[in-house]
Amino acid sequence: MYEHDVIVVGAGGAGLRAAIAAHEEGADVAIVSKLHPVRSHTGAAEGGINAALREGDSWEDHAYDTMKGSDYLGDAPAVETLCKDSPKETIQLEHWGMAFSRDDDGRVSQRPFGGLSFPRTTYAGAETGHQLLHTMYEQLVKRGIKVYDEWHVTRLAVSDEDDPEDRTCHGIVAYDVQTGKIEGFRARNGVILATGGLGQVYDHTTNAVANTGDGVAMAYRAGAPIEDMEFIQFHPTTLPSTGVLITEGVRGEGGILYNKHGERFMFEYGYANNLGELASRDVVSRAELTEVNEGRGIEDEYVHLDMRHLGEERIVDRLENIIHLSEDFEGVNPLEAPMPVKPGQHYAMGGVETDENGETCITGLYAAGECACASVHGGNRLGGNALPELIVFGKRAGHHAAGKDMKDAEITTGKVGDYEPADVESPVQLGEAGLGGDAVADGGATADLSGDEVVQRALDDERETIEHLLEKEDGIQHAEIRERVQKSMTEHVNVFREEEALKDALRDIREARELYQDVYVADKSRTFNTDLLQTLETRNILDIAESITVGALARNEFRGAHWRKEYQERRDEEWLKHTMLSWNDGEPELWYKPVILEGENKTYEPKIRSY
Amino acid sequence: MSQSYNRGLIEDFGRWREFSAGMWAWIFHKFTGWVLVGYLFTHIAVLSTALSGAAPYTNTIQALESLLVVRILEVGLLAVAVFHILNGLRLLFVDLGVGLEAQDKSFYASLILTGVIVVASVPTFLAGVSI
Amino acid sequence: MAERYTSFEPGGTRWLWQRLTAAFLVIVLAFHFFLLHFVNHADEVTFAMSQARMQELTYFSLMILFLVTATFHGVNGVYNALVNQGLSGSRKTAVKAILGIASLVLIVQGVRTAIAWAGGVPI
Amino acid sequence: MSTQVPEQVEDESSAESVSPGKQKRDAKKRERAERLQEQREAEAAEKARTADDTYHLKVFRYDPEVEGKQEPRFDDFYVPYKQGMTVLDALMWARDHYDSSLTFRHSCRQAICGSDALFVNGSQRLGCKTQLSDLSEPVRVEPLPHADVVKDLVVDMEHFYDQMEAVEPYFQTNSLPAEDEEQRQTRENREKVKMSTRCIWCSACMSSCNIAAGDNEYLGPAAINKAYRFAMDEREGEDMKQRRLEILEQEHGVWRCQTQFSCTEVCPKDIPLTEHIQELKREAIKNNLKFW
Ligand SMILES: Cc1cc2nc3c(=O)[nH]c(=O)nc-3n(C[C@H](O)[C@H](O)[C@H](O)COP(=O)(O)OP(=O)(O)OC[C@H]3O[C@@H](n4cnc5c(N)ncnc54)[C@H](O)[C@@H]3O)c2cc1C
Ligand code: HEM
Ligand code: SF4
Ligand code: F3S
Ligand code: FES
Repeated sequence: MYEHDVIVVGAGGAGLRAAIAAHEEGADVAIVSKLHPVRSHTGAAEGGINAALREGDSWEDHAYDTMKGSDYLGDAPAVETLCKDSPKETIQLEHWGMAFSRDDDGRVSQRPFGGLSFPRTTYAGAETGHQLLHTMYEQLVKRGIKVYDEWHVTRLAVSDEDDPEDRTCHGIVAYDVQTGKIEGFRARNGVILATGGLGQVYDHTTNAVANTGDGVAMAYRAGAPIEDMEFIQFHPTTLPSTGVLITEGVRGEGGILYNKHGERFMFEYGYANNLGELASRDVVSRAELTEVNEGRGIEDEYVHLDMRHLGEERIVDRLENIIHLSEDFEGVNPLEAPMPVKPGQHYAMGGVETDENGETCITGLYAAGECACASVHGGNRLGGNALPELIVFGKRAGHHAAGKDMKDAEITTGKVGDYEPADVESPVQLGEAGLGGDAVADGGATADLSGDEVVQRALDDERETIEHLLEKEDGIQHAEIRERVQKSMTEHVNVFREEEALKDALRDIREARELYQDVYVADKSRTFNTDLLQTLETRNILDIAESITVGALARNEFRGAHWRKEYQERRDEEWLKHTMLSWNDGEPELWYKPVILEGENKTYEPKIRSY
Repeated sequence: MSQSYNRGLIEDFGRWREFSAGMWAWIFHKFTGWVLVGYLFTHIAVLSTALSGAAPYTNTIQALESLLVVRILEVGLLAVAVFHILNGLRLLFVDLGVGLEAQDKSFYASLILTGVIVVASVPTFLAGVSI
Repeated sequence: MAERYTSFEPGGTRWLWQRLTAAFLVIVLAFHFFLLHFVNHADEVTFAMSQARMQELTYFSLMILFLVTATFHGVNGVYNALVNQGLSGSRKTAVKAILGIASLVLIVQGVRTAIAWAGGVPI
Repeated sequence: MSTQVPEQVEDESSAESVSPGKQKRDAKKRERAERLQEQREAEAAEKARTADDTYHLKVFRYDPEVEGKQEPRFDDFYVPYKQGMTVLDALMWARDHYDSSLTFRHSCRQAICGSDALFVNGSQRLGCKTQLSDLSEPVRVEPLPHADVVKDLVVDMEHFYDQMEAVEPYFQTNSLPAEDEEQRQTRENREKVKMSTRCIWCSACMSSCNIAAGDNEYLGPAAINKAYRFAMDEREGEDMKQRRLEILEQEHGVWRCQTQFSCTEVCPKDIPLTEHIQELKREAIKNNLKFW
């Protein structure tokens, strides 16, 4: 068993920042990550980091924009923390040498971004995430922080008191990818989850193959509630074969969307008579899908984004990287032909419920980054608000876990205060099929076990699960199950959501869960067994897919990225509340908690979201 | 750590088919360099027959120079030297950071130019040889 | 983390000399070739002709310098190539010594020949 | 399909000692699962056969633990082609439809994580950034040369990481402004280091360099480029540059580079590696000349 004060799971922007912060506080910290840190998906972020750095801008404005963008589902204390801390954290990155783009006077450059009232998106070319990730990894190397690289975390070691609020997280169990060794990691102070996105729930996503929502699923199964899972952001212009993102900049510069008949559908069919291609992400995504559904899509799958009329000179000058992206990943030269594009999953607003210090309701369990829901993004994330979330809340979680004295959080976690129990009308049984209680050790109180014993117990259980998977000689392979879920989610729980389709999705997920009972791993090798790891990930995908769908079915309104056919408007009287889901030993339980709109100095009154 | 498979030394030079211009240039430059040092030593050895007087020297030289093999070897030496010089110039420019984008073209140019110079010099080099 | 490399050994000096001698050699070698193969044809070379040239101080010193630079350039090149192929430790020291001696012998022999030609150092 | 090793026939699993009811249910479930699996493989084969265009891949296989794979071999996969398909897509398709034990690193699918540098038809490339249509068949896919193979296409990256981390790859400055104020940097200077900051640690360059292959201690183009990124950053200051040049000048540093250019040719991020190395050599010389 390995032992450290603080264990950070995941080495993307959030994980690295948390580790550095814990180290600053003098904790013995280690990172356990299934990918080498520089391989994390934070590297893919292009746009920038929102931070109110300049005269004429203020954190209050940033907070206002964020609240409005969230469609009033963000919690003000978290939003204000984000906006207040972001400038300092962004400058911190600069002091660590991050290669930001520069203005003539040598200051870091900022640019305008959708939904922002001030150009406050601080950027480094079209590779802000890459620069951020590498800069922070460099700081990690400088500090000599231990990284268990290519160790796949499979389970949290949490005690099993009845109420999640009474539980404590003592460590994790991880699988060494290179050697096939399964080991326990004891965390004396705390475990910080920073496992990133969950895009692999869909078959078409801008997320990496490693973004399988592991952290969210593990925390969920350990009893931590998950929040607002139905809010998934779809990006309207991604390349069909890979999901690679084509920046909004193309439309910003004047790129035009066409359907099969060469019609400029945004206008022709009245999706956005004023803004056309420049309407917000969700509007454009829905328009594209309507075209395809009504038979006007190309190859029944995508539409065309054409920028040839801008002229080669202008394209090369402003959008050069798009030429490479389209050629390398789609085989289409955008100077000669229109680019095929379609909507793709992009970001998960929901995640593990935390307060503004990154803590969950389970003592010693923290979450930060995309896997967490503090919540700053509410119903819809503004471009450029995820990266500051990583550095702001990553740092806070790191400090808190390392024992730094912090102000008590205003956001509550777990079922305390005025929560509202609820039910969802599911056509099938939800939750685990057969496997039974899992995150929490089976059959009996570990409540009076020592921390070491809890970890040992989780380790033994996990060894058994993995041995079982490897010993099994036949059955079904995970790829089949995963593909079914991904397809169903893309078909039924996409930008269009209607009751029957959502129920179909639940049925499909149930069926997949049952199939999963028979999953086996064909590759019996202990060395770099990606077959086994993906099989484990697929289980997380099942739990996450279900939580998204349950949330979507329950929330009968249109808010932020969540659109319901039956209720095409925001319904504030009923729905100014977060969708919460607790695992409850294999049986999902739905409940709600109110949104906090009262900020430090003012209350954010819901207004119509129009730009 | 788990076992791992080392593909061994074949890896190092067994992939010559896949070498790029720069690698060939490196190999040729090495080869020609070594030939030139080799020649330098032999050359001085031959020339030092002069230490034993004028006659032995003139005899040795003329005996050698009248042999066709020697003449052919000399043409070879010329080729080697010319390539080494041209590619050496290419390398000097590379070291100065000049024309890096055209490094492959300049290598091909060195090769071609070497060929041309050598062919053009053959008559001179073979002049007066007795077969 | 890997051990930090601390042994500070400026490999730059020899690198620089390799370039400088190369630049010098381009000129002298071209001259040498031209003179001995194109102006005077190889089969016409005689001791007397060489003697005549060698008695010129400029030519004599140029040839000595030529010899020294070529030797340095060639031998240093060989040494570098070997080191790049992973020569190290005591074998490296041995090779260094052998190459050093060989160069010395070469230069001494070359100078002796030149002096023999010129019939003494030309003044 | 000719994708599997012929001798890989699975044994029937022995019956377990569980209740007859469960056994029956299990058997049924298994049957269904098997049916699905077979169906899937048949469908895949059918797809490959009937597709207008299939690509033939020859993929290097090795696993130290699996009999039949201990001796490295090449497996053939036939993958139905779709417009825009990359080498990585083809590998994933082959893995998901023919042989789930086919192993390779990959994550972002957009040339930014640097996991999937492979040796494709004789040169180092990112699988995700290489269109099948640009390659001639059969497409030969091997793990990166000059590295130990862990399994199939996965190589041991430890040595590469060690080299990267040996050059003090972190910003060091002694003139930091106040906490809420950034350090200034000119546009020109940022432009100068820009390309060098693009490295994604894929190790393609290191794998392509003959010198690095011959000398294990050679820092290699990527690490030198990393050092360049800091040495040329004006925010770091003169004394730090001095220190960086000292690191680069050591025996296995910049002088090892023989300007073979293959690193520059294979770099998927188009970093002018040779140029950077050469510039550092000149900087080092200048630096030494000062003391004469
Ligand atoms: C194409 C794209 C462009 C974007 N552009 C922007 C932008 O311009 N501005 C902006 O603000 N945001 C942007 N975002 C969003 C933002 O980049 C992400 O939300 C953010 O990077 C997530 O960071 P993270 O640290 O939470 O997770 P990641 O960077 O995804 O890191 C997750 C880490 O967890 C590890 N991990 C996962 N599961 C396990 C496990 N089971 N065991 C061990 N380790 C595990 C992984 O190895 C990895 O190291 C973009 C996102 C995408 C996809
Ligand atoms: C006439 C002009 C010449 C030029 C421009 C020239 C140029 C160069 C250069 C630049 C190098 C360094 C290559 C490197 O380190 O990457 C080199 C190497 C070398 N040169 Fe020359 N050279 C010339 C003549 C000679 C002569 C006359 C000899 C023979 C004595 C010679 C023998 C060598 C050798 C042995 C090497 C080392 C090759 C290796 O790397 O293995 N060169 N030359
Ligand atoms: S320099 Fe280029 S080839 Fe080398 S590791 Fe970096 S990105 Fe890869
Ligand atoms: S391939 Fe190697 S020799 Fe130098 S130019 Fe690149 S490092
Ligand atoms: S998969 Fe990330 S670089 Fe290719």
